[in-house]
Amino acid sequence: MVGAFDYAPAIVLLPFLSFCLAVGVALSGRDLLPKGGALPGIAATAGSLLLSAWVFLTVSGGETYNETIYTWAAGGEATGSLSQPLELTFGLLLDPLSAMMLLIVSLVALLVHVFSLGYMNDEGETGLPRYYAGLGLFTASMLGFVVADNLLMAFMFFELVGLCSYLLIGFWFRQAGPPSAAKKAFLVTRFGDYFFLIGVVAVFATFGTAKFAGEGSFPRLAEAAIQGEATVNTFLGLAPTAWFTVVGLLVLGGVIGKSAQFPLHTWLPDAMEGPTPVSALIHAATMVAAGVYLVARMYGFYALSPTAMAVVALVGAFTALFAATMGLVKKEIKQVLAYSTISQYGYIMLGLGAGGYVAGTFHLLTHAFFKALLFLGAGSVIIAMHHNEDMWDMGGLKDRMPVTYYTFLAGSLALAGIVPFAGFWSKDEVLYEALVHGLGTTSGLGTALLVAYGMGLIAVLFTGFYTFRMVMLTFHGEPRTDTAREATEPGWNVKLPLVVLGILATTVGFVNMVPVKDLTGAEIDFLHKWLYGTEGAGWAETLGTSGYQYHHVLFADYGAGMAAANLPSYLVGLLSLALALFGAGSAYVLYGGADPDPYTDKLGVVKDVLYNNYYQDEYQVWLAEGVVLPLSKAADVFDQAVVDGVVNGVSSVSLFGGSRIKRIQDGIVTHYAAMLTLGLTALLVGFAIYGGWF
Amino acid sequence: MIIETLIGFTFVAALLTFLVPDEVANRVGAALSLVPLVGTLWMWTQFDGSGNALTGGTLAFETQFDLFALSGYQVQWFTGLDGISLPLVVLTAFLTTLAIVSAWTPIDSRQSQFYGLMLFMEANLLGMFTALDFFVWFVFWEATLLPMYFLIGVWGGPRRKYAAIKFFVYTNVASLLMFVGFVALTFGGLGDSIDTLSLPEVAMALDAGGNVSSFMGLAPGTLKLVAFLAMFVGFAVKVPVAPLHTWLPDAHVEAPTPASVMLAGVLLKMGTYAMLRFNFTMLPDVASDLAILIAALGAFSVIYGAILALAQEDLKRIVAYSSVSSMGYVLLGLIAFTEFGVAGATFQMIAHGLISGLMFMAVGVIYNTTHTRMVGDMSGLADRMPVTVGIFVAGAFGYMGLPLMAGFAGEYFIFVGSFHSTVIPSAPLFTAAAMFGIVIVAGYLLLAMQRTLFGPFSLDADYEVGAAPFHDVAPLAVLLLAVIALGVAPDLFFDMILNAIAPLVGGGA
Amino acid sequence: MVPVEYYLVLSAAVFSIGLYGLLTRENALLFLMSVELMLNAANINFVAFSLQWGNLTGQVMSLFVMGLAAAEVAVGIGIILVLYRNFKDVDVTVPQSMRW
Amino acid sequence: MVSRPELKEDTNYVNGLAASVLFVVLAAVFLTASFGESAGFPEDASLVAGIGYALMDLQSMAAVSVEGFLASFEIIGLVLVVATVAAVTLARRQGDSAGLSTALTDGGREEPRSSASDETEVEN
Repeated sequence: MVGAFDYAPAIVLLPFLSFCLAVGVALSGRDLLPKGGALPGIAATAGSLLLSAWVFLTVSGGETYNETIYTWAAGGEATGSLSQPLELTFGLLLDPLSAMMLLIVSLVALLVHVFSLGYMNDEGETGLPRYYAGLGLFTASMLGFVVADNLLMAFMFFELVGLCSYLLIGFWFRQAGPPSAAKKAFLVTRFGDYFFLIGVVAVFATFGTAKFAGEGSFPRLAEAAIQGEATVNTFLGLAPTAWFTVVGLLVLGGVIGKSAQFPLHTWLPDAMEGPTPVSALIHAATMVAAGVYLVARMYGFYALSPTAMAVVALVGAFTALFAATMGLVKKEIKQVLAYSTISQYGYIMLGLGAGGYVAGTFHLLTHAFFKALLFLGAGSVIIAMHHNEDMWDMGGLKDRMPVTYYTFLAGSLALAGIVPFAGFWSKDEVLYEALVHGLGTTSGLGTALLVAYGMGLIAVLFTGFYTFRMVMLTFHGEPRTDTAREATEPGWNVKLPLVVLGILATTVGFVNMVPVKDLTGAEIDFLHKWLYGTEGAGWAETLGTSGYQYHHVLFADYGAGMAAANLPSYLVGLLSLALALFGAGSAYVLYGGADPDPYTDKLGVVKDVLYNNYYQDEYQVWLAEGVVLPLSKAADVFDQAVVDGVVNGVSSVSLFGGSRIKRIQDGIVTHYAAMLTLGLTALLVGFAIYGGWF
Repeated sequence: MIIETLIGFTFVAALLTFLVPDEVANRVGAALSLVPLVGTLWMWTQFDGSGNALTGGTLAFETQFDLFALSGYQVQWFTGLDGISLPLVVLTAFLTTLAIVSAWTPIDSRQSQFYGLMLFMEANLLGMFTALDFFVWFVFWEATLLPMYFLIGVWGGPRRKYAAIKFFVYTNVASLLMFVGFVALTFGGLGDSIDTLSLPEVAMALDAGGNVSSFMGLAPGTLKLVAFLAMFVGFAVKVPVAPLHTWLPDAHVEAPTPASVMLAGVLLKMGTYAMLRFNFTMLPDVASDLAILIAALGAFSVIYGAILALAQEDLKRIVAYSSVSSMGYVLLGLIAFTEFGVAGATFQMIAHGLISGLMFMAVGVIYNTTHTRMVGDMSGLADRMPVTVGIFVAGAFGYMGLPLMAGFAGEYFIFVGSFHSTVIPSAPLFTAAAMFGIVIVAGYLLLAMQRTLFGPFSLDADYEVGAAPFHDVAPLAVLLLAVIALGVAPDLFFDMILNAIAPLVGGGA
Repeated sequence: MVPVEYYLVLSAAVFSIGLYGLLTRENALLFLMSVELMLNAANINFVAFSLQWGNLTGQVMSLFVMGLAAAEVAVGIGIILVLYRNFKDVDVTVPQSMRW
Repeated sequence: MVSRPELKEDTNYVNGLAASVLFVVLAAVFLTASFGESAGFPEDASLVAGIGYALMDLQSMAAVSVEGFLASFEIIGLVLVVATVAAVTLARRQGDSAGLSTALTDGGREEPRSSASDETEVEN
């Protein structure tokens, strides 16, 4: 029987096909396709969405898929203490997590393609085939990353999405800013990927396989190895647990780079130089999610190491707080959104690090929708404002563009975490998991989680504030410029994605209302059940990627060694809701007037520090331009002067020596004869001594 | 006899091209170079060898007959292909044809001599990669220098004489050192236990062990060490391994584009190929004794070359230094003595040959149009020559090791191989250090691209900049496709390479 | 019988005298004379060893050396004439154009 | 102005030292070597006849052992002829069609037409 899984490769291949088409059109240099290649892209992503939905339904039926479909390269002999030769393969892993992610990615991709009709085509941009080629390749790579069944394949597509990000950020290459931002984005994430690549190599060297799921997958091997039931290679004289922690942290390097976590977050705000739909698709909903998705994908591996979990949670929580503070003072709407994206991915990391596999995944899901919504809404505003992004030039857009306003408001409520919008449920669960596990766990991990919880909680306050500061400045009050006064709402191709995402941002949180479940006892935690499966049966058993498995490892002695305190989730939820409301309310009070003042200026030095992003960019630029470049110039001087100097010196010495020695040949016969005589004499003496004639 | 036919044909083709008038030489050269290309591709499809040529594997297209005796040693014409040499032979023929086509625009004087020399070089390279007798091999090895010397010295840039002489003298002195090392090892050390100079016989005699005698007061162990070092240094100049690399940037900067393509694409591989054949196959025990040094040299080359590339302002110099960096990976892979390490290194030779050829050609196309290669002299070229720039960007990402392109495959294999090497002490640390090259390479290529290709268009020269002609872009596109094909399906070559290196790995452990 | 060493020392002496002349004089004609001395030193050796080994070959050789000496003188005188014609002198240190 | 080449007396004794040194070394070598008793020739053998036979490759008729030198003999004859011709050729003034009589017989006298000979050279 031909099922959804047989068509699953087409999910990836369809957008790739649209990429090829668009490249062909771009090469031909003629306007062969209507809408500059948008239609094939829309068709392809729609096809992917349909197939993803089919896969999703099939997975709901309890079927999963975990097969290798192409062997990229295979070795011939086993290495070290392993029994199998290395095999580098491509394959599909379709389980609930990837099925969910497929839906998110293909849906957002489709909506962004549609939105691009309004944002790019209607604005008369040139180079559209290139744009749609980039989108197509990105969608294909991202979907390929999602369905990857092993770490190497994941890494490959991880890099490819980085390439697409580079190409799309630098779309307006004729200006000075975008190419620079694109370079920075690629370079900073490449720095993280460096560690990721070491991690991938280390995983292969350690386990001989990088499969995520199923029998003989590396998380399972790692679990068995710690319990002494399997042998793996470890390096540098480390015990398995320590070595796995090292490997996990190495892979985490890639996650930190891609998901814009501290200290590699600096590229994301700059990446806003790209077209806004690209920001929505790549730098909010999907590519940035690739990092945290990877953590969720190999959660069974991270769950083995309390240190790695603590690092994940702390990095996440710190980033959440850190980015939120910077979002407080930004002037440009996309900048606020960029920092909120960083902050929200911090929450997801916190959730995952705190042992909340479902919570982190849940926030990933809701965030993808409401952040895509916010970016697209911002895009709509930017169209109306003729590409002026300064919020202080806006104001009063509420009446001019109602669809944008209401959808944007829905997204903002979700972002701020106001009940009953999507973000409330997921953020609340993240914080809840951090708190109960922090209280329950006795080891250092517990303390770390409590600290992380504290930071996450404070960030809730800031999130509410900056979100509503943004809403107020943009949509409320009086218009502060002529452009804002004359703003008109763009066409259907902008509104349709907004509406779809607006509905989702409002409702998607209902799939996992844990506090309500705790209050009422109704079994409505659908996402939880979806990701957990049936314990000890079906895919949960064969793949080993279910919540049950992770829970088991997290709470095991050989794993992270967590324990949960007993706390009702609604109480914790109430606390964070109160903080969010307080933040949002103060923003409303401060900026709600007709002509709000720039209150944040009163923060003085603090505002400068925040506005300049804690001088993070400065120090990274200084590292690049103040350390590396001079170092390379010095190395160049050294190379030219010393290394090449020696080479040229040898040549000069030879030339000089030759020019001197040749003067022996002075043309006077007598001298030649004298030299012959002396030579003969010397030779004779030499032979005499050597041969013992005397 | 197919190999001999091809080599012979190419020599004749070189002569013919030399004699035709300048006006038609470009087309004649390209057409004639198709024959060895088709021939090698045919050999690829018909390849039936297995095992390593030097350890008694089955050779494909083998020919062997005696030529003459040299003081008791029989010199033979002995050619054949195994999984290591076949990819390099295909690479040679492939790149030569493309380089000849890429020469159509920039070479505007003495065309018949230029294309004749290119074909002459191809013939020698084919001979060098197929010969399995030391004497014949060495003749081809040395003879490749000659056409390159003239290509740089006649058609080169302003400092061509300096560059050509530096190239020739440096690499020739290195060859001398290598020659002395090999001769000391075989004539002095092996003495009567061999009666030909065929490389398999030498390798197997050495492998049998215990029959190296002392020579000139050097104990067998010391003799092997000295011979290893002499050969290693000799080949390291060719590779080039930092700090023996300084001839390379000068040669590349002065050489005309097609010569750069051949120099980076094929001639550098002679060094690592010979290292693999001589040092690592014949004297693996010495190699593993020196593993820490060689691995450190490899990692040093990677980082040092990359850092130097960061400081350059000349596009060709950037690519030249990045070649030093990329070839450092090969060295690291070879010394790993693991399956993926050695095979990956061999694969990386092919990958780097294609990608660096692509980059040099792309720089050449830009130079043809703008008449400058200095990064600061131009910006925003993407506006005027979109297709060329597109391919340049793709090639640059290939150089950075973008997955599904050949460079990533080679580098990844090497990393996996060297990470779990038991020969290199603390192998993971060395590997991680070398891997940092992938960050720096991204740094300098992205920086150069940002400054030259993007931003508002400007050019510090009075030239009309338009799209490049088709015959300039076509070789680029073909190379890019080849790079992607190898990246998606490395097994096109990787299988046969694995098969050929299998007898070597673990040899040092 | 006279030991062969004495002949050798004699020949060495004659040779060295010829060489001495060659090295100290600058006149080309004296050069020729000196060379003649050196050749005859060789002849002494030939004859001495002919006696030493009881073989006539050495003596035949000395005949040939004389013949060659004649040829050498013929050519040498010719060269000296050319030298004189070009430099108005027979001083061998004067022509110095064939240097580095 | 003398009419014949004068023998220069600007002797370079420093160079001569080299010859003296060589003599000392040679003498030292020879005197420390030992060759044993010399074989000598038979009392009644005719050495001159033996040489003659050797030159004609009739060594079997010689009383003392010797090798054949006919080829060398002929070659040396040829060399002498060549040397004579070479000497004459060298001695001829370039461009002097009058032959070699003057060159061989004027005793190295100053050539009055030396400057003119350059012109003849150009004319030819």
